[in-house]
Amino acid sequence: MKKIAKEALPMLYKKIAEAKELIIPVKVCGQTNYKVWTEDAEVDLDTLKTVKSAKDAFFPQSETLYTVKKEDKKLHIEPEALKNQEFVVFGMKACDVQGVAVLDKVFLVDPVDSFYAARREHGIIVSMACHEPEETCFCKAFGLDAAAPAGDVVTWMVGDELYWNPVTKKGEDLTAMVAELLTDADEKAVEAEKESIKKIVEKLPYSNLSLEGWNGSVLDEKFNSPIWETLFKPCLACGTCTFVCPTCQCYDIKDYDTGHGVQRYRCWDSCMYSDFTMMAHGNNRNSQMQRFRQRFMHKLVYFPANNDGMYSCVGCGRCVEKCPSSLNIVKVIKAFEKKEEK
Amino acid sequence: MSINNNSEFKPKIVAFCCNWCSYAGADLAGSSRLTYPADVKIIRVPCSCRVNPMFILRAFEKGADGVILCGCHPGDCHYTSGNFYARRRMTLLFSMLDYIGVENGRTRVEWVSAAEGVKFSATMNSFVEKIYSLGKNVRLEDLRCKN
Amino acid sequence: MQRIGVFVCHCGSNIAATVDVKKVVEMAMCEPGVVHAEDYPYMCSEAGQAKIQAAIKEKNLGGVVVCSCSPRMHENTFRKAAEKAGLNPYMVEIANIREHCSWIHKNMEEATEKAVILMKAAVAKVNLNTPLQAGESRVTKRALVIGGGIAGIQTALDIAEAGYPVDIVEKTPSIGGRMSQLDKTFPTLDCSACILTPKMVEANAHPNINIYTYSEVEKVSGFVGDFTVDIRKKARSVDMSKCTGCGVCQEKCPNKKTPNEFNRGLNNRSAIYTPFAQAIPNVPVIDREHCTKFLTGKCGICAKVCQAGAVDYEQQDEIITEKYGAIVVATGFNMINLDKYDEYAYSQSKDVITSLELERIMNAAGPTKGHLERLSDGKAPKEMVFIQCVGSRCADKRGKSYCSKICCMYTAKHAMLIRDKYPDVNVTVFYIDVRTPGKNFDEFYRRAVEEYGVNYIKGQVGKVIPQPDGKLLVQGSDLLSNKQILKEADMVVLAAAIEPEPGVRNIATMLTASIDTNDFLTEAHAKLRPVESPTAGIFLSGVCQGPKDIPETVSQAGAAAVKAIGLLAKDKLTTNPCTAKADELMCNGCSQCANVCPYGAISYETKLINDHGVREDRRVAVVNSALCQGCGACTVTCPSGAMDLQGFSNRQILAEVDAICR
Amino acid sequence: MQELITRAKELLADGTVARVLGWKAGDLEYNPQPAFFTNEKELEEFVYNGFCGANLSKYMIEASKLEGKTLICLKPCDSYSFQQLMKEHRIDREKAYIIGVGCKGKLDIDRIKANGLKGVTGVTGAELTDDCEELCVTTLYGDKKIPYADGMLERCSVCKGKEHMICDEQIGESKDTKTGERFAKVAAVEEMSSAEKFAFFQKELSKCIRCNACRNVCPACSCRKCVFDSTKFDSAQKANVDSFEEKMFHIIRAFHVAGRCTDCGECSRVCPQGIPLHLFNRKFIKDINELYGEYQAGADIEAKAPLTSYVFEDVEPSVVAERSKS
Repeated sequence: MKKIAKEALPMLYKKIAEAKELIIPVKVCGQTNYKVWTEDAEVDLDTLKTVKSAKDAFFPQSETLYTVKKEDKKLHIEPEALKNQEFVVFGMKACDVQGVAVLDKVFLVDPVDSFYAARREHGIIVSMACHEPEETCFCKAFGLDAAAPAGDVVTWMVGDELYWNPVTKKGEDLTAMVAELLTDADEKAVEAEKESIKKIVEKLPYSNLSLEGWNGSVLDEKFNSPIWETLFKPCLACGTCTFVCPTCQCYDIKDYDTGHGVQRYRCWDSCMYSDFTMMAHGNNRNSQMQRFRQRFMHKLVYFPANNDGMYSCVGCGRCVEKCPSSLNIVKVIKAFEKKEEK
Repeated sequence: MSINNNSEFKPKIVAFCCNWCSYAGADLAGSSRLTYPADVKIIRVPCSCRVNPMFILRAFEKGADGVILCGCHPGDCHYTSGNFYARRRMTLLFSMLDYIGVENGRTRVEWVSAAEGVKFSATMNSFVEKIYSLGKNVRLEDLRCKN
Repeated sequence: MQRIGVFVCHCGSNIAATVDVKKVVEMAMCEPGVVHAEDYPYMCSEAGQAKIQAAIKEKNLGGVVVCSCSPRMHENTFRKAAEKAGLNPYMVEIANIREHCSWIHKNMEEATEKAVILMKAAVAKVNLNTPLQAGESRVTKRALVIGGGIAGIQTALDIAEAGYPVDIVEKTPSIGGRMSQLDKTFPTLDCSACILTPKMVEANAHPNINIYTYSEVEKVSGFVGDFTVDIRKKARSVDMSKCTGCGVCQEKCPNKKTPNEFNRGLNNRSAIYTPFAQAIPNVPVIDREHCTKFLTGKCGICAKVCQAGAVDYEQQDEIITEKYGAIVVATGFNMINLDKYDEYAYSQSKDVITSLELERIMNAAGPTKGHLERLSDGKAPKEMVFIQCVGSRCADKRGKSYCSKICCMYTAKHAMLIRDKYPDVNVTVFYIDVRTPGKNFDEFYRRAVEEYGVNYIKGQVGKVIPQPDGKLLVQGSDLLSNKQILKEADMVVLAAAIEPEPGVRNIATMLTASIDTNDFLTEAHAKLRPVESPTAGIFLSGVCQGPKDIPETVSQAGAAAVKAIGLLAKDKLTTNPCTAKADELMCNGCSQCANVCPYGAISYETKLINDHGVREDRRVAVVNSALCQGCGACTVTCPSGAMDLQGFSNRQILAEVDAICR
Repeated sequence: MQELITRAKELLADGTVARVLGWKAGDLEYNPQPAFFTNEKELEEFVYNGFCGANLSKYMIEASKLEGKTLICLKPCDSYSFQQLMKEHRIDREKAYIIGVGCKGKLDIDRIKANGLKGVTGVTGAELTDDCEELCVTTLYGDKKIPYADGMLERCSVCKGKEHMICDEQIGESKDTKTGERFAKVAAVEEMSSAEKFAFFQKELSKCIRCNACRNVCPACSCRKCVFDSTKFDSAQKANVDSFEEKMFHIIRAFHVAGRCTDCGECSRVCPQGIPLHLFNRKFIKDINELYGEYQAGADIEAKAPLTSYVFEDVEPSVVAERSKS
């Protein structure tokens, strides 16, 4: 266990950034999101939840796949280079780290997504325990420990000190690189912090959310439930929930006409959108109820059915905070719970 | 008219001209051999009211440095009132562009009749001159168009 | 993607001298979709068109781009050529590389680069063109002539003779126009009234002609072949069906203090009046602004003296709505206001007059019964000075930039007539140039100088100063001898510029006919379509199009009539297929498009829509393509883009934008 | 609130309406959601308090297609949107029974949290029957009292007024919440230099994640197919690219609703990134007011909309350069 004074953190950022790209929560116009660190960036580790998750670091919202350039009648295809430099994502919470684990199940299985794989290979996760969990958090329901996230390096902010614990080879290497800024520390303070976090987690309103009845075997029953018909009604069909979600992984591939060629890029798509998976014949899910159902069925039924019971929700609670209509996965789970009680 | 051409900057300028007045005015400028810089490219539309703000923004997105819309003089619209709608739309659009920090000289509306070849040429000369003074449009161009 | 052919015209050297046409061809072959490109010296020639047709057939072209002159010149030529080869005519686009390129740029490299871009834009557009079918609309076989001067009368007579009904709308109480005010006409010196009145009578008597005098066009809607016009028949206060034209009312009218418009205000008339003796119709009008009965409620003498009981103080304006297939504008001209030319003392001295006033003075029915005399003291003048180009050919904003065209000749006429009738009067004419291009015109002018001894001085007059003794001191210069000239005159006649009748602007707006900066109506083509407005179905007759004299006016009036007859002879017209169209699946039914449509072409229907399997009743916009003129106002108002304009679709214009900004 | 529920039950019972469109209590104090209620039992969950900011008028588009009337609860500001939608034939007045509900200002949980509050588990003082002067916020990390106005949505501080433009009956009292000038921020931006303006919007819009929440919540954005989703216009957009595309989306969106936007403020309320999107709409409203005369969309169903009308004497577009401070 190492530690560094909170006030020395800027030096740490700078040190890391000298060698690697550093992606860290940065506040811009009042909102905190993961961004590439620059000297003048307003780093914000106090905000528990960034608006968007850290997903962008590994699976950016938009990325170019290749570029076609036109010269006379000839076309030249230039593939986009894969990530080949190491980078550090600093401050990821337990839920976001788990979000990456969910994405791995999608993008690292055959056929492997080379863009994602390259980022995973070169990405170093410096995670951070949740000092003050919030009322919208429910990671406990998915078996996560907000006090002890996974990652290459795990950190805890305790008082004026950041405690630093490398847990993987990547983490060790990073630690060695910044060793001069770190001092040795015992685990006492961290243990106390963990206890304190756990106590708060117990008090969270959603901590006891039960996922009973949600697994791969209930497909037909859940799919055909009449509850969806009323549940979806307030849904505006925007993509907020999907875009702030650490695990949503659907994307669309589009071409941008640059005037002298085409940039083929992919960008996040949302199953809430009316043109999601639009086919020549129209849409295979042509009502908002169907689209709404799809999102939750995928997170809580289809995904676990195909991934040894792993849910593709990590309980970060961003959708709880951000849905314009105050709909969210918790309400969906509770609605079924209530119905089943009856 | 001479334009200070010492820089490499060759502006891209889109001129939307209504078929009945301004396009004919441009034709008259041509047949009268009234020159204006080749940077101006004309797109023929039936009426100034056909010009969607989207077209103008798209031009900027794709790298235009200036966009000018020419139509019949107010009251002389071939379709009676098209240019009145265009006038309100463009006023609001230009105001918005100014508001978000686009230099207001990059957009212009001029009324040019079929008989005003001289005015057409003079308008284009002065507009191009203005665009040269403003330089490259860097605030609206889509960065992807640069590669 | 279409299979596109690109055809680059040299236009002799008009294009080829500044644009490297081979380069354009070469670059065209690199554009997506282009399977054929060639150049030719004259694409519009039969051989050129044959090349296009051959390529369409051989290469199975789906789209054609012609890089040539303005589409306003030859778009139709190439469309027809393509159609003959089996291609839909609306699959042809023109890149204007002449008027918009070769003629305005001098640098070959620059012009070529621009021509290539214009070609690319046209290729990008044609790629998105869709075949369009022109519709048909019916033709109302009736013409309207606005203006009852010699131009309007001649046009109406010619149309009527061809067998079509014609209505003349004249805003004054009588037809006849300016020509009725003239005394003699050049270059034959025959009496204006003697040649005009038979025409007036003929028009009045013609079974196909219907004359609305003291009437104005109030509203015009519709389009070529099917105009609907509201005509306001102003209250004459005299029942036309009862009046016998005896004239007693005018004699007895106690109010004779109203300036007589017909005599240019040089004398007065009664409040109930016919403008002149030969007026048609010979039915007086009560000038309500000056009539004692209308001003004070007392009087009513005219009603009392009218044997026929025709005077009707209660008469109201009447709106007549009529449908027409063609409209001819023959609104004529007026003299400019001389307020800005006070150096000539027009407002200061009664003896400074305009040429038109002189016409009235010389006329036997005029204010002086045809005697040439000074209006200030009634004395016969000895020295007369004519000043030319008052407000014409003016470089500054004060006057008109154009030549009024008729002044040189009428001044020669006046000079000659005066010298002929009053040999003791000296006549001096100050001129900038004497312009006499016309049959027997120069001969006429030379007679004035040589036979009648009119003194022509090349030079402008700076000032006319009224003297205490009533004479006028004319300060001028003789440019040929480079001398200042001071001349005492008894009368000064100003050849004031003519300008279009002020009401024409309003009429042009109603007709959606374009108008130039001087308020002359614009012709469809300055050389090739001089009597047609760019607005289909509107024709131009007389001075409303530009200054002209009587013979020219009459010939143009006939030409306009022929064009109108050509239109009326058709039973049906093909309509412009470039009309708006709403996509029912996207339409919100919000009515915004209908709110901006100038033609009322958009209506709403509730329809059962199948939107990818979702069936529901929706309110959707429906465009009546016969009414739609294709302006596109609706397309921009429609936020979803459900409303689009065929031939100028959103995607087509965006493709052009993209191609230009590339 | 009880009065509302009682009245809703009555209207359901006597068959006047087939359903009620209102707000349903959430599982947290501050997250009630828009909901349809079809029976007395469901109405037990009906709620109306300071957190019911959502404008329900857009839901009436779908409700207009249903059998029978829908009782819709409209706050004063929502009634403008309702009337504008009526004007555009998007909703059927005959299918709605409108209860105009009182309003004492609506709350924004993010603004409440911005008072240094984390882990909010309860908020009291936001009932319509409260005086709405002070909020008691309970959190996992201690309790705090804050002035009601410090938790309010920006739009309520520049409220258009508490009068309902349209309704069948009214329930509940309102309280004036206007403290600021509606166009103050727009005017402040107008004062900036061109470069400052650009930097300001560039920074704000760089946060945009193209979630379309602003568009989808907007009652004026009621297109069946948005031009930005449509393949027909060649303008479909999805990517969040940190360049012009974002601006294009927001400018065009604002332009499409210009003269129709009632300034209900929903776009700014729902933006997950807290972008002050109302600054676009208000700019157009301010310009329209200044150039073409005062116009409030949704206030008068007969009034001619500024972008579908004109007068001959309208200012020329060159007025923009003349007025510009930059």
